[in-house]
Amino acid sequence: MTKYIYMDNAATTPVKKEVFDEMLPFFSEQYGNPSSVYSLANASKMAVEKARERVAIAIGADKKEIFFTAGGSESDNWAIKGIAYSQKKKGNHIITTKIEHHGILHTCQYLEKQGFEVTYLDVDEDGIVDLEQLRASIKDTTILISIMFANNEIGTIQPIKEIGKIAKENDVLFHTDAVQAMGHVKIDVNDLNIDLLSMSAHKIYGPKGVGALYIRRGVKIDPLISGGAQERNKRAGTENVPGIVGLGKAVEIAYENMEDSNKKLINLRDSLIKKIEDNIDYIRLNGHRTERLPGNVNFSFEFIEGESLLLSLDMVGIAASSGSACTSGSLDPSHVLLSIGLPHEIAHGSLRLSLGDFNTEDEIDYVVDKLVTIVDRLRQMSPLYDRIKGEN
Amino acid sequence: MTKYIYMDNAATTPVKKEVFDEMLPFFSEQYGNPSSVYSLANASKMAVEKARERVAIAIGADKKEIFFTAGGSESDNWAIKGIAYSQKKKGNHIITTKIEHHGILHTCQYLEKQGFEVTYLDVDEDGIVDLEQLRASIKDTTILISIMFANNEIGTIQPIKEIGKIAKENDVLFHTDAVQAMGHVKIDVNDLNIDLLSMSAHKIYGPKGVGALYIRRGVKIDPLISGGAQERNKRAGTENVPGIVGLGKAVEIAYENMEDSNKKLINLRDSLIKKIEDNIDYIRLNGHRTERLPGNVNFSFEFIEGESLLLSLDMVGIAASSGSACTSGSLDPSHVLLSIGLPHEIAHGSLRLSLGDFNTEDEIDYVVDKLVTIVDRLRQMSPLYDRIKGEN
Amino acid sequence: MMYSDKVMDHFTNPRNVGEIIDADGIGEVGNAKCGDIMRMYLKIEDGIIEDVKFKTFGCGSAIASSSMATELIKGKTIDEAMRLTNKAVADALDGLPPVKMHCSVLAEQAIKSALLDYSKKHNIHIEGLEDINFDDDHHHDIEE
Ligand SMILES: Cc1ncc(COP(=O)(O)O)c(C=O)c1O
Ligand SMILES: Cc1ncc(COP(=O)(O)O)c(C=O)c1O
Ligand code: FES
Ligand code: FES
Repeated sequence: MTKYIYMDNAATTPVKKEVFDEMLPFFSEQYGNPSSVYSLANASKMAVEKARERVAIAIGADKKEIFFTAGGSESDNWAIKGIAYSQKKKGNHIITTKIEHHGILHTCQYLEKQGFEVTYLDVDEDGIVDLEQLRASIKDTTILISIMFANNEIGTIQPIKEIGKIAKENDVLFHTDAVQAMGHVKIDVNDLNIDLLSMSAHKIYGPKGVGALYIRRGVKIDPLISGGAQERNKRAGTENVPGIVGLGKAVEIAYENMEDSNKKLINLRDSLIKKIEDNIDYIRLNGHRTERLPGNVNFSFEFIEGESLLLSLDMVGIAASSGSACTSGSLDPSHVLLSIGLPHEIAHGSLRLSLGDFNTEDEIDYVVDKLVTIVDRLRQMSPLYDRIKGEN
Repeated sequence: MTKYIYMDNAATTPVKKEVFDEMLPFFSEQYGNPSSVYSLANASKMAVEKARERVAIAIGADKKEIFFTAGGSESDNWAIKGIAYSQKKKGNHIITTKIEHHGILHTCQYLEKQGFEVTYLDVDEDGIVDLEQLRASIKDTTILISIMFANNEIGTIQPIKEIGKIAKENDVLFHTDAVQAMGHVKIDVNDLNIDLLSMSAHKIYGPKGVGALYIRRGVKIDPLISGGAQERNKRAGTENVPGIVGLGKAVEIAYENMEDSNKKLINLRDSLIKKIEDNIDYIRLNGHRTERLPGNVNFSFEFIEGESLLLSLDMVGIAASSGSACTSGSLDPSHVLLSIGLPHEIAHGSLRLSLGDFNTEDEIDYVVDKLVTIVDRLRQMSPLYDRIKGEN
Repeated sequence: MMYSDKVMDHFTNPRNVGEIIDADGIGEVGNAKCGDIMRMYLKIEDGIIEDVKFKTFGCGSAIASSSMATELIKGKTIDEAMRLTNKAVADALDGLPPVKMHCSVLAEQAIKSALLDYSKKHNIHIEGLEDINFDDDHHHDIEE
């Protein structure tokens, strides 16, 4: 295999050199525990605070509202469980959507077993949440609305400003999982009325295993991880200093380069979409055509199954995904694709190509070329395709 | 300052070169998400499984019983809350000790607010838990015993085998926080009847922000972080691949070198203890004299206060600690020192010098030399010391 | 999910893909809703499986299992084909991941279903086919 084309940037990204360079000193030289009082610890302490500031600036928050975690899943769990347990005297009702990441969905399902009530909002065929249904779902016992900023599978971006407004009007806290949106969408937590926001470093060229939760000042939340006094007593554990430094730098780069990077990604994305649509039939673009993440392309190819598509692509040096990576061990079709109304058999044949800063137009052409051949080969093997051909 | 002497290895340690070298490729080259199906992900997947095996071997467990976390605090929280919530139909009583790390204590206190009942066992003046009290505390509703393997402040090692036996006889699950014991004590989870065990990489020359929880096969536990299917569906979140690789290597090195390293550390430790005792009066060695961690030295110096001692040491290039790093922001005297019976004023004047693989006998001499001068200087300033001298 | 080289070989170069126009028996199992359908065509002469072809909509291991299963029964007697177990298919592929074992079950069932069709069409009794229920909802075995 001469080259390897990585088009799974929504699953994870490589750590950028500039990011890694900033992390490097904190492994073996500046290894002081930020909570310690001696001078060796100063560098780590300052590095953590600098990262906090960088993250805060990117989303229009205050430094004191940023809390570092071990990633998007921890942030999601903390936001949902932390608010649920701390506000349970006020109410036990949570509103979310059917297309959330499992970090939210499984946490909500867990809370249902603990006596909480959860409303899972529908989305339309483009994956956009129904604002009327949201309004109608709010009741006296509603303590939290959690709606993702942008979907990891189909890339659809939600009308977050309207949702924030509805939450505020009804005096309900609003959490958004912005793991996929970070670095691609301008976010001002005040302008958007966001009370809690999850992010993860490894989706934006930072390291795996570190993320953050923005918690608006004054919001009462139980800790998920109790113990030492780190993170203003809200999240215990010796700080992952190199990781936090990496998150800070990755966020800074992402927001500095956002315009250029988005422009490039949107060009590539639309070119990839067009070329696939021009060359392959019996397909469907999943997600909203314009309200979508700059790097997200998601198609269903009828009559074929996603895993065989992925394996075939891998064999010609293309890394892609069907559904979300963390469930690719599972054989159920994506809950997101079912929620936008795809029948099971079509949901099974879906492919996500997620573009990143390192992809090129040449790669797009190579991928389309291979995809045409592979889809054709798999369809020739498919008993479902036969039938269609027979009918025509 | 010509040299810097680091004697706070119980707070954290630098990442060893061999450890870092194994981590390095997983930041920017082998960055595949282990859950993905394409070949780029194989290296990460295999690296995570190799680390799991290394950790399992070190404690006599099976690979499938090791679950990676973001550190000791997460492991502790998961063990306690996960067992509490999953077994709450069986009972609501938890037994722990007064000298646990805050990762355990604060979690237990949190659970008390949620309706659980917690017994905090006393320890004797050496910090050893009272086995009779343990036996007497077990009741029908007891679902978990959580007792730390070795204490982070005073270094005392508990009679874990006896505790495991008592837990087993009474059919109660047994968790141990082995964050400080790892790498210094031979651990066989089966021999010791341990059902859950917490560890953290950065205490044994691995990276910060990664740890593991051993969970005996068959033990039912709720997740702390729900979401994707990682870690056999028990702990969600994209795996911190470099961190996990670092933990695996650090554990392997620690257990391969344990005998040599312990021998060296015990020599240094006993030499440091002897030299301090020979040269400074009005002091007290905290913790058990022999049943103690190879690298732990903890003294109370009467008439002086810990922070001024630390600052003075820092000014001559010595990094040490009073109490545990993660609470050094707090001004309360250590709960551990109070539990072994120290009066408040003496608890305040305590110093932990924790030795590691990079310390030398020369450093010991330098530290004792400086310590004599500093303690003397601070005592000269102390109104309490005056009084004593007056009495003599 | 890591597949053996054998699985990858049969996935990439599946043997006996296609259809047999004048097949003596055709069997189809699986369910598109679940993401897998397997169809087998048999050409049988004097109790010997002279030719076999398949079409599969499914994952890599479903395609590899179909391919391997056709190889294992080609030229064999009906009895031998009846004795082919899913485990034999998986073993011949140097193993399948636990969550994918059911794909080999589909292969076994597709053959039996084609043999059933043959036995009905040709009014031939085949020992062991009476009590097979192809509607078995073949669960994905979740690894524990
Ligand atoms: C005994 C003990 N338990 C738990 C922890 C917490 O580990 P971490 O800082 O990795 O969360 C520590 C150290 O901080 C410790 O010494
Ligand atoms: C939308 C969304 N939320 C949460 C997560 C979880 O983040 P992490 O893997 O860092 O825990 C992901 C990615 O895996 C995601 O795409
Ligand atoms: S699975 Fe394909 S299983 Fe029913
Ligand atoms: S055919 Fe259902 S997973 Fe292989």
